[in-house]
Amino acid sequence: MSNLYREELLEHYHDPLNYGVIENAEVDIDRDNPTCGDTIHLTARLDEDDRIAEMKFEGQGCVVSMAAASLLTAEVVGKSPEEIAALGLHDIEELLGGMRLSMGRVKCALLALTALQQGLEEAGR
Amino acid sequence: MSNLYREELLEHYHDPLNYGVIENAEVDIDRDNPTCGDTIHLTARLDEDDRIAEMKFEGQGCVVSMAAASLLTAEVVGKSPEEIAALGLHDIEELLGGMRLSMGRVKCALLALTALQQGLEEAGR
Amino acid sequence: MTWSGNEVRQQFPILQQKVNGKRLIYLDSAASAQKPQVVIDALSSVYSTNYANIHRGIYRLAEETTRQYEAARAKIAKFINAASTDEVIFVRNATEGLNLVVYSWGRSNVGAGDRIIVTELEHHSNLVPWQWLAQEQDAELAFIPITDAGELDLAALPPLLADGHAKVLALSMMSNVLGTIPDLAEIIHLAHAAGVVVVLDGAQAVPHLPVDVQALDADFMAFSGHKLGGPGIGALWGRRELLEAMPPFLFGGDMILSVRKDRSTWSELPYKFEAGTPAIAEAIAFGAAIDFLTELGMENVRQHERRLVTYALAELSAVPGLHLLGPAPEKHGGAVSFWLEGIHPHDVAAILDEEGICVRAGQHCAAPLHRRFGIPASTRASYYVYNFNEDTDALVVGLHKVIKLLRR
Amino acid sequence: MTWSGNEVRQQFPILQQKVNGKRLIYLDSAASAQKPQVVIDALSSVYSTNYANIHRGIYRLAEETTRQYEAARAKIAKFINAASTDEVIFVRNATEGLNLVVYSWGRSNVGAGDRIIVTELEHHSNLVPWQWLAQEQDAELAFIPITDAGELDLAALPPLLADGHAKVLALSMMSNVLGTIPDLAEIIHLAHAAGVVVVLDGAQAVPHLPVDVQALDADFMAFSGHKLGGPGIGALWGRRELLEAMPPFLFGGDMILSVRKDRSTWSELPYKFEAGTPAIAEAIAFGAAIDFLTELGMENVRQHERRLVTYALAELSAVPGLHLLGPAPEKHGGAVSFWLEGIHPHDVAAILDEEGICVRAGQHCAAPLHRRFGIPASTRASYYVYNFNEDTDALVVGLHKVIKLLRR
Ligand SMILES: Cc1ncc(COP(=O)(O)O)c(C=O)c1O
Ligand SMILES: Cc1ncc(COP(=O)(O)O)c(C=O)c1O
Repeated sequence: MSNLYREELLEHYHDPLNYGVIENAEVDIDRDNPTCGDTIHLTARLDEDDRIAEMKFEGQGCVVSMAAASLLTAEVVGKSPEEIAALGLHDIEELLGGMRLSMGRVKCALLALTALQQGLEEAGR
Repeated sequence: MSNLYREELLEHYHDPLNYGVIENAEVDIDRDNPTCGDTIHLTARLDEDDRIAEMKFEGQGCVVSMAAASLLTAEVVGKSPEEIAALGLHDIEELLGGMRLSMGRVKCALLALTALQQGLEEAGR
Repeated sequence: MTWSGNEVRQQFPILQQKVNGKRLIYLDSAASAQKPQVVIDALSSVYSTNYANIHRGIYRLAEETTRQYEAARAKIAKFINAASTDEVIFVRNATEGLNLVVYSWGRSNVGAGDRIIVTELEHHSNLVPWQWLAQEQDAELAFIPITDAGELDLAALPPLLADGHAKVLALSMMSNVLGTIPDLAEIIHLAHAAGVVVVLDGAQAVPHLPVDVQALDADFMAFSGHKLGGPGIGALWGRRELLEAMPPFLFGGDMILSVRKDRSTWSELPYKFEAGTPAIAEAIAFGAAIDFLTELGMENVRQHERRLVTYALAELSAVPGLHLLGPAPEKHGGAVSFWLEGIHPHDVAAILDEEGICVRAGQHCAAPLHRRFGIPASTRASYYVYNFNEDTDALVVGLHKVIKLLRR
Repeated sequence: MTWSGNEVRQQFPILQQKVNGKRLIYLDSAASAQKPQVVIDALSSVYSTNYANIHRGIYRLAEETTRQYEAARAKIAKFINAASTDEVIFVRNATEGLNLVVYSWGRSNVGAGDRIIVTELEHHSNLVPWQWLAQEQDAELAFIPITDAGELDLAALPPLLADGHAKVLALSMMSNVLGTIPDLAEIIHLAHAAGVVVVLDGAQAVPHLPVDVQALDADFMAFSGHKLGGPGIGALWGRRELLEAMPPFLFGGDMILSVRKDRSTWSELPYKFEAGTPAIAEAIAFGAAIDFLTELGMENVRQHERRLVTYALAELSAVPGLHLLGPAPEKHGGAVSFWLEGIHPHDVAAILDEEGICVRAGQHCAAPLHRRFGIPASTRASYYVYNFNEDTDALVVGLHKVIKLLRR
């Protein structure tokens, strides 16, 4: 079994961190991955320096997209919009435990990150 | 050497039968084979029964198209428009000595016959 | 060749391989079929012994290649019972064939206010080109809905035909998701009675069913060679009168009769629609795939798959929380799609892959169909000549593993 | 691999055969090239060990096939020095690539009264699509004439650019009849200074010359895999900004991002232009052909052919009544065309065929060029990596036989 379905990631899938919605958050965005049917509703509060104070998500998706979103909610706290803009596939792969994702799963893995980056942009940060 | 370049056909090529133009002929048609550059100017006189009394041609082309035209001028004399409409590739192959022509040469072989058939049609026969 | 003792299966070299030490269980033939040895050999043989560009060539190598290329066209024409070999046009895939119809026939025959009819179960390749045409020509795009059982709701068709605005009906002969085989005879009868041209998407049907375009009384049919064991090529069939009246689609070498600086004239059929150097060896190998199927017999192929699908539907329905899509076996082609409660199809496919089982996960290029059933995606196991019930057994075992791992 | 001792030639299985007991002398590579063993092996290997439909697949077989398919794209991008892999689109052949530009870029960017510039030496594939566009959009089609020496008469270009009506200049990077290699740097500089988009027909150049689309500062370039030793496939390269601004051409699976019943959105580059299942194994084998050429080195290929053509032009000019077309060796690619006084090219080709020599006879899809030179057709001997001077020697002996038989 590839390490995608390790117990640790499955924990994040079954019982994700920060699942839910932050009301009146500065960042509030819906995104989907039309070809595989993944969806995410992502909200994030910023502190006075525009760094992420808290991020939550809701959505539907595969283990990769849900675990990546769950892990990301912890990872991004305290980061500036520039730092978040600089994150990429490699960082998500690290978060997921250092694996190399196949092309078919890249979009799943990036769903939450792309949503956050786009949400920050739309919020003018 | 395939029998395309037999002495007999080369004779028709170098010294075709009925090369020239019949003035004021009932059938008078120009036709070409654009992709290989063959051209023919074909004229034919009809008798009182609308049968071919005489056919002549002028033109440029390969051994196949020129020999076929030359042989045709002799073959068609006395034939009715219906008989000529019924002629096809097989008959030309017979005229050329019973060979099977390859696809690349079919259009050459049929140039004169098609011209005659079309010319008769245009002349309303 | 017989179906017993794995004789058919043994013709496919890729299926003799082990993946992670396990037998490769290929259940994704609706996406693309594996190739029998005769097709692989046809490619090598053309390139090693008899390859040249076709048509214009006067030398024997070119003449022999041309002969083989045209012989392949004739095999395909016979396979679908076209009235004439000239009605078969080589294209890259079913998608290009459908686009050819849309661009060439569609732009000249569908105008403002006209109606284009498709169905809710179409593959994107038989939907998006018509969306484009509708927008381009200011026409209307109407849908035949599907029932909960995954069949076309034919009660919706007569009203769409009644006002005389409908010009064309484009529909799949077999759904690549639901496996649905619509009642084409009735549909085509209704459409033709209303003067509507019928464009068939044969991408799934031609590999899996006996198809007779004359008996069907169809107008156009597009299909893909790669889905029936051939290489990356496809074909479009069309009725001669329609094809002859259509303007060319792609312009260039081989499709012209004469070219002057300011104008050109076109070749006769089928060359009018084959611009530039065709995929020559691919066409010949497409012919070899057709020979392979002809030898098996398409009625036998259908019966084999019906047995496989009957078994698969029964076995899968016993998997807890598994919901099957599509109709009963007698109206069901080789594609079997389902969803598992609470588990994303990507995870199903990824975990099955560990067991050497290849299935497809996603929307299978049919987003509106998935929206119709209110599911974001599905998992599809699709069967072909080389599958057997052991493949289904392995799939069921694999699905239990998926459930054990992911369901709480 | 070195050029000496026939090492290159030995990679081509078809050339090891005898025809009528004679060595096969293949001088028709401008129509299509023969395939090295590595290309034939690439096809067998994909189909025997690693074939599945690409992109959407979640299982390893599909992932590995996808990887190989995209690796082939990257090899091609590098081969022509594209700024990005995403700028390379797989098409069936150069002809389809040019039609894609005409339909997608052309219909949105060329309007009534605009001028389309082509040249008198174009292959029909880079002329007839532009004739269609001119007619469709009510635009003007203007020609850069050719000189008696077979070169472009560039004095004609500035006046065509001066009034600001010109929108696009489409020209061949190497004539498939005359062998002419135009001075692209100067032409593109002039065109761009006038804001004119440059579409290159690379069908002959890419197989035979080092090509760097960035150094050339080109906008589009279409070429064919089958002319450089690959299977029946081709590629279109375009500048990202242009490709991104263009509407899709063919519609269907894989080129969409989302599909609703009434509208769709498109994938990113290059997928936006690749509708339906692509020719997957063919793309991978195209990559193998590119590897083969890269290993030889395109500068070496050019030098090898220049030596062959220099020798051929000298030897052929000594044949009585033979008239060569096209420029001197340093501006002359691998195609050598000529006509023999009083003898039709069909007969030349047919009689040479008896000697095992394959040459092409006709207009080589360039009717206006032949009209320009006042000849109905010509004979063409075209050279590639596997030819050597002995091929020319055999050709000359064969031509003497032709003359003996047919000239009086
Ligand atoms: C200069 C030129 N352009 C375009 C083409 C068309 O190539 P294809 O037939 O592969 O589309 C050719 C090949 O014949 C050619 O020589
Ligand atoms: C029903 C249906 N139509 C059209 C297509 C498109 O076929 P291709 O990708 O070969 O063009 C497919 C294949 O996915 C299909 O299943």
